[in-house]
Amino acid sequence: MSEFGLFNYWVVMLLMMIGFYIVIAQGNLVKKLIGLTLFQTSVFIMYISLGKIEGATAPILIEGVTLYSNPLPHVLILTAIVVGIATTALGLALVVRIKESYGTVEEDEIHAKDESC
Amino acid sequence: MNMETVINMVLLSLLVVTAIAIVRIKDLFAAAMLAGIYGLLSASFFVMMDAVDVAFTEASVGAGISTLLMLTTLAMTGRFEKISGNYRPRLALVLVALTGALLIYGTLDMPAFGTAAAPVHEHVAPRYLNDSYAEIGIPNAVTSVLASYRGFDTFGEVVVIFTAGIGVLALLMRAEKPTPRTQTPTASMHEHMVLRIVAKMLIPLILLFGLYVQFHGEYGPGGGFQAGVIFASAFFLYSMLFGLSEARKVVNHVVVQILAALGVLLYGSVGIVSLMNGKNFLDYSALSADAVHGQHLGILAIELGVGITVTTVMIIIFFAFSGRNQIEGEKD
Amino acid sequence: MLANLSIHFPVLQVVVPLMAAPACLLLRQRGLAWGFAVLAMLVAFAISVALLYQVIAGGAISYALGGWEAPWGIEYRVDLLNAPLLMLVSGISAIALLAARTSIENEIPADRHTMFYIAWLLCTAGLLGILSTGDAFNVFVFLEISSLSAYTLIALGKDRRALWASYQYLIAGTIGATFILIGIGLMYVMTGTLNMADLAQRLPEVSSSRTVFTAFAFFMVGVCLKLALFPLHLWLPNAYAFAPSVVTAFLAATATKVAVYVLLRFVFSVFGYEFSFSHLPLQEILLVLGLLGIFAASIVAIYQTNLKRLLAYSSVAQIGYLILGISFANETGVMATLLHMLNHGLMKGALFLSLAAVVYRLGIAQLDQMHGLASRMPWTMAAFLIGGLSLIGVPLTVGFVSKWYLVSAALENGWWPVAALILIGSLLSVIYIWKIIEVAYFKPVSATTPDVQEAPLGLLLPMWMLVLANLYFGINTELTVGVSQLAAASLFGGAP
Amino acid sequence: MFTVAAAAVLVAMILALARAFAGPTLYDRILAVNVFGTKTVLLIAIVGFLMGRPEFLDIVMVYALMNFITVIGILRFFEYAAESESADETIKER
Amino acid sequence: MTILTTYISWTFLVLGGFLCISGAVGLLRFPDFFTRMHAASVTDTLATALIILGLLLQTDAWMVQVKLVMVLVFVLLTSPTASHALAKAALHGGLKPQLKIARGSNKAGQQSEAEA
Repeated sequence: MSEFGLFNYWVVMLLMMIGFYIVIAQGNLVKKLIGLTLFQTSVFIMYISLGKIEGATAPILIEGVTLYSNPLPHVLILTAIVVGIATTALGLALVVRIKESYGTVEEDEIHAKDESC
Repeated sequence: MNMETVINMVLLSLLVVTAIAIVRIKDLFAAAMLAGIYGLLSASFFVMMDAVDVAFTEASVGAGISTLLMLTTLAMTGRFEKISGNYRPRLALVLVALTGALLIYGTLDMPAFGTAAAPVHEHVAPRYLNDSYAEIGIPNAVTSVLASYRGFDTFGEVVVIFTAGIGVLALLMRAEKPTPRTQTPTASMHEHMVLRIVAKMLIPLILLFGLYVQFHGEYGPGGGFQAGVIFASAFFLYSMLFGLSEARKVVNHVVVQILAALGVLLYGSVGIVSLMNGKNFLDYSALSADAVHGQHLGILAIELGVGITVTTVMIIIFFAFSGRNQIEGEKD
Repeated sequence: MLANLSIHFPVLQVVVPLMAAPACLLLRQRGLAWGFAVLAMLVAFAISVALLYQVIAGGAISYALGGWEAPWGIEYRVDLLNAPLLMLVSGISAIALLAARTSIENEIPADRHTMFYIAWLLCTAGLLGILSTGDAFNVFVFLEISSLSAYTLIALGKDRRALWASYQYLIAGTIGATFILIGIGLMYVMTGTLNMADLAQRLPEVSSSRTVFTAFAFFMVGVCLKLALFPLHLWLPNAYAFAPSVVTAFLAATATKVAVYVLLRFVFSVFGYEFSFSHLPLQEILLVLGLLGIFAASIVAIYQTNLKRLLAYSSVAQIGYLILGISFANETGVMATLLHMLNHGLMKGALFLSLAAVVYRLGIAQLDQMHGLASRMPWTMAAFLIGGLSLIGVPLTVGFVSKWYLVSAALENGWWPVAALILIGSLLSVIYIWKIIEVAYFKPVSATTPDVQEAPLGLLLPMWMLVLANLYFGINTELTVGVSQLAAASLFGGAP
Repeated sequence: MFTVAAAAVLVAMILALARAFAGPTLYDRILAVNVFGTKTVLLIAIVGFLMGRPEFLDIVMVYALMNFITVIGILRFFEYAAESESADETIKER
Repeated sequence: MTILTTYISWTFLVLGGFLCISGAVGLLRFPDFFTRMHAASVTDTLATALIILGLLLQTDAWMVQVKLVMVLVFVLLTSPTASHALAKAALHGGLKPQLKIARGSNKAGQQSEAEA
């Protein structure tokens, strides 16, 4: 898999930046959160790519295999995924409440409503 | 070029295409679905990267739970994004380009992908692979590291999930309301007999599978978190097909909250027990005369704690969201 | 038994509030939950005091979680740098929690009180966890515990704008945390370890690589988002202004300080002075941003009429001072920063608690409703006055001590203009504090001032505890200055 | 032979994704998502054999399960949204 | 493993792969929703069954076989059910144009007309 070189990482960076772009450029609150999950998932992909060793197998030990991929990034990302879903859930709960009290989930409309009162 | 490389490249390209489609699409329902696909694709990529445990979790969380939550939210907030001209995507684009350029710059000194001699694989990781079987006695190195070597991170993870449950509850909780008797719980699923029958067959299967995942985590991919999500998904299915009030009858929300707290406390008390036995916090070898056996017991106990908390918190979150949804619906 | 337990203090410090949180959910009764939470926080505070004395007497304490030694397992490490902060966080949290019961009566619906206390405990535990851990990834996990609970606490504010503020904080905070995650990942790529002490040993070998530079950059931006350094501070004013008043007191006094601690820890202990200040123009960047922060935020603060918002901008300005101290890159500067972290915690705690009392009686802390308030609520406004004087830096208060060291650090570098700017910055704070004092003390009671009584004891007592601490540590500087000096020396003396 | 099957499944995934992007109706997208999910299930099963460690089929089960639940969820909440949106509209029209 | 089972398994795999592609082509090329649905769901179920049967013949480990059978049963249960539910929902949505879903199905109608 050495044909990949660093190219693999570059694609992952591109993914991260697409997610980041959605978060900062889009005005819809739900869309922002979708972007946030995209951003985070891409960071997870980066971590997991770091743990891969060419020709290795999953770090569940069996007889007759000596080369395993690095389990540590997997552990870190398991934790990070949980953190990610926790953030998403809380963010969406906030969006629901914002919709109920402002009547909209668009950033500029919320700003307009805040300024008017 | 072997097949694995081809699959990797295809998966990566599909990820990029999906991400771009999400940027462009204005239909938020579609965007949420594509985000689900994105989760599924990245999970497949994780399998290719040998991260089976992570793939397991990402598939259930990224493609399952978070998509469902987004859809529930969208059902309340509206399907379409407003198209407005007064955003400045150019500024954002510049910022993103700068960040991206810095990242690319940072990769230039990184060891090439897949190199076995990279520093990542050298210092800390070999011990986990070489000694974990002797020290902890289970074949899944990921579970060993997760539950024992870095068990405190996992404690933190359970607390994070618990925090999210508390947060969602604090935000979306309604005062006790009389359950509407007039509304038939099935109204929105339009009498899907087939679905309900199939679901009734599936739910026991799903629960059984959850149990298997819960207790098989030491030998294969799985563990408390994944099992918790699977358990919870059975309840999601039930509540989606038979109505929320029916599902609330099955799981009492007070009991669910108490269980969520007990899961965290179970994890913590394993740590306290090891303190009492004169070892450090979360040192499972204190749980039994035989150190490896103690590790085994400890991992079993904390995975159970994780499983209980995750199941219940997921149920709390999902029910809180759909509870809001139903009330919104009833207003009409 | 207690002697046995004392070796476990580093972890108990975090675990006590952490496990008290789910236990509160089991109690299901808000009064009980409050009592239990206060008890847990008092225990945590006692542990932190014991830890500080252990550290002063015996040097840094390392605690291997799960019994696995350092780079393989997670290490807790309490030393002179974080021990005083542990005391600050647990102390302020305990005191503010004492006030919380009365204060949230009018601000939060009763059925959410239990949730509020749980989130409070979780937030405290998260902050304490960030402080005590010696593992880079563990920082991220506990950062998220504290952040998620902080979003919840803020969103419980009465105004609907609290929801919007919380959402903005969530987005900014998560971007920050993700940047930190990227930074940690890149550090891990080059070293193969996550333990901070181990990182500190292994980073110099690869410090010239572009990856480590990028790791540093991402980590710094992430942390600066969390600590609301000037151009990245946009989430803070709204979050502080619309959160429940006690939450503002707690977060303003602790959360940003903890982020500054993470900055210090990584700049000095992990990456090392050599790397951070010799290879990179960090000194100039921090100096400029710090000064800009002080002036921009102070000037905005002068024009605010909502007092919580005013003090929130003042917090952004104070963060400028903290960053300024780091930018001097000398021992006195860092010491001034450490000292100011403690002192600013005390004064902002006192100020926001007195505002909590004002909000409790008036429903809102708006300047035009406070004409002659000092005659109606003399104790509250006296507390505010002392806190305000401390913020300005009047002698005999804690504010004076830290400003003094900050100015002398600037002079040590020979930076006369910077020292002058610090003094001018203090003048700006005189303006905005005076504006309030004038209204409350020297304006006659007008028709717009509601007819109110002094705040109840449940609020006055905690408030005055902090006010007295402001005065005590302003006069008896032995403990704070001594510890800060030692900690700063240890940061410059090499390995943590 | 696994290679051939894997390649075929990959092609099918690409085509399904194209339909998911193109729409035009939401039902088309849901259909595409469903097909895509099933194909992913197959891909992971084949990959397990391809990489010589077929014992990780538990993952495949989760994929299949989540795929089903997501589709049900989409249908369910789409109906909700449609109902409340149409209700909004009727209110406006009045 | 005997030669015969190997050949059978290969046949299954190749046939399954072919069905996958043909179904997906149908999904992409057919003019309207219901024909696409028909193409996709029929081949979907069959292709899955074939490929999993093909894999089943490739392994001797009973645990793997059990898991494959479980997956097969699960997919055979859920896939047609999901399709059924989808078709019903689409029909329901399309038949009641006063609902907002009608917007979507009108578009589909126009599209199919245009393509035809």
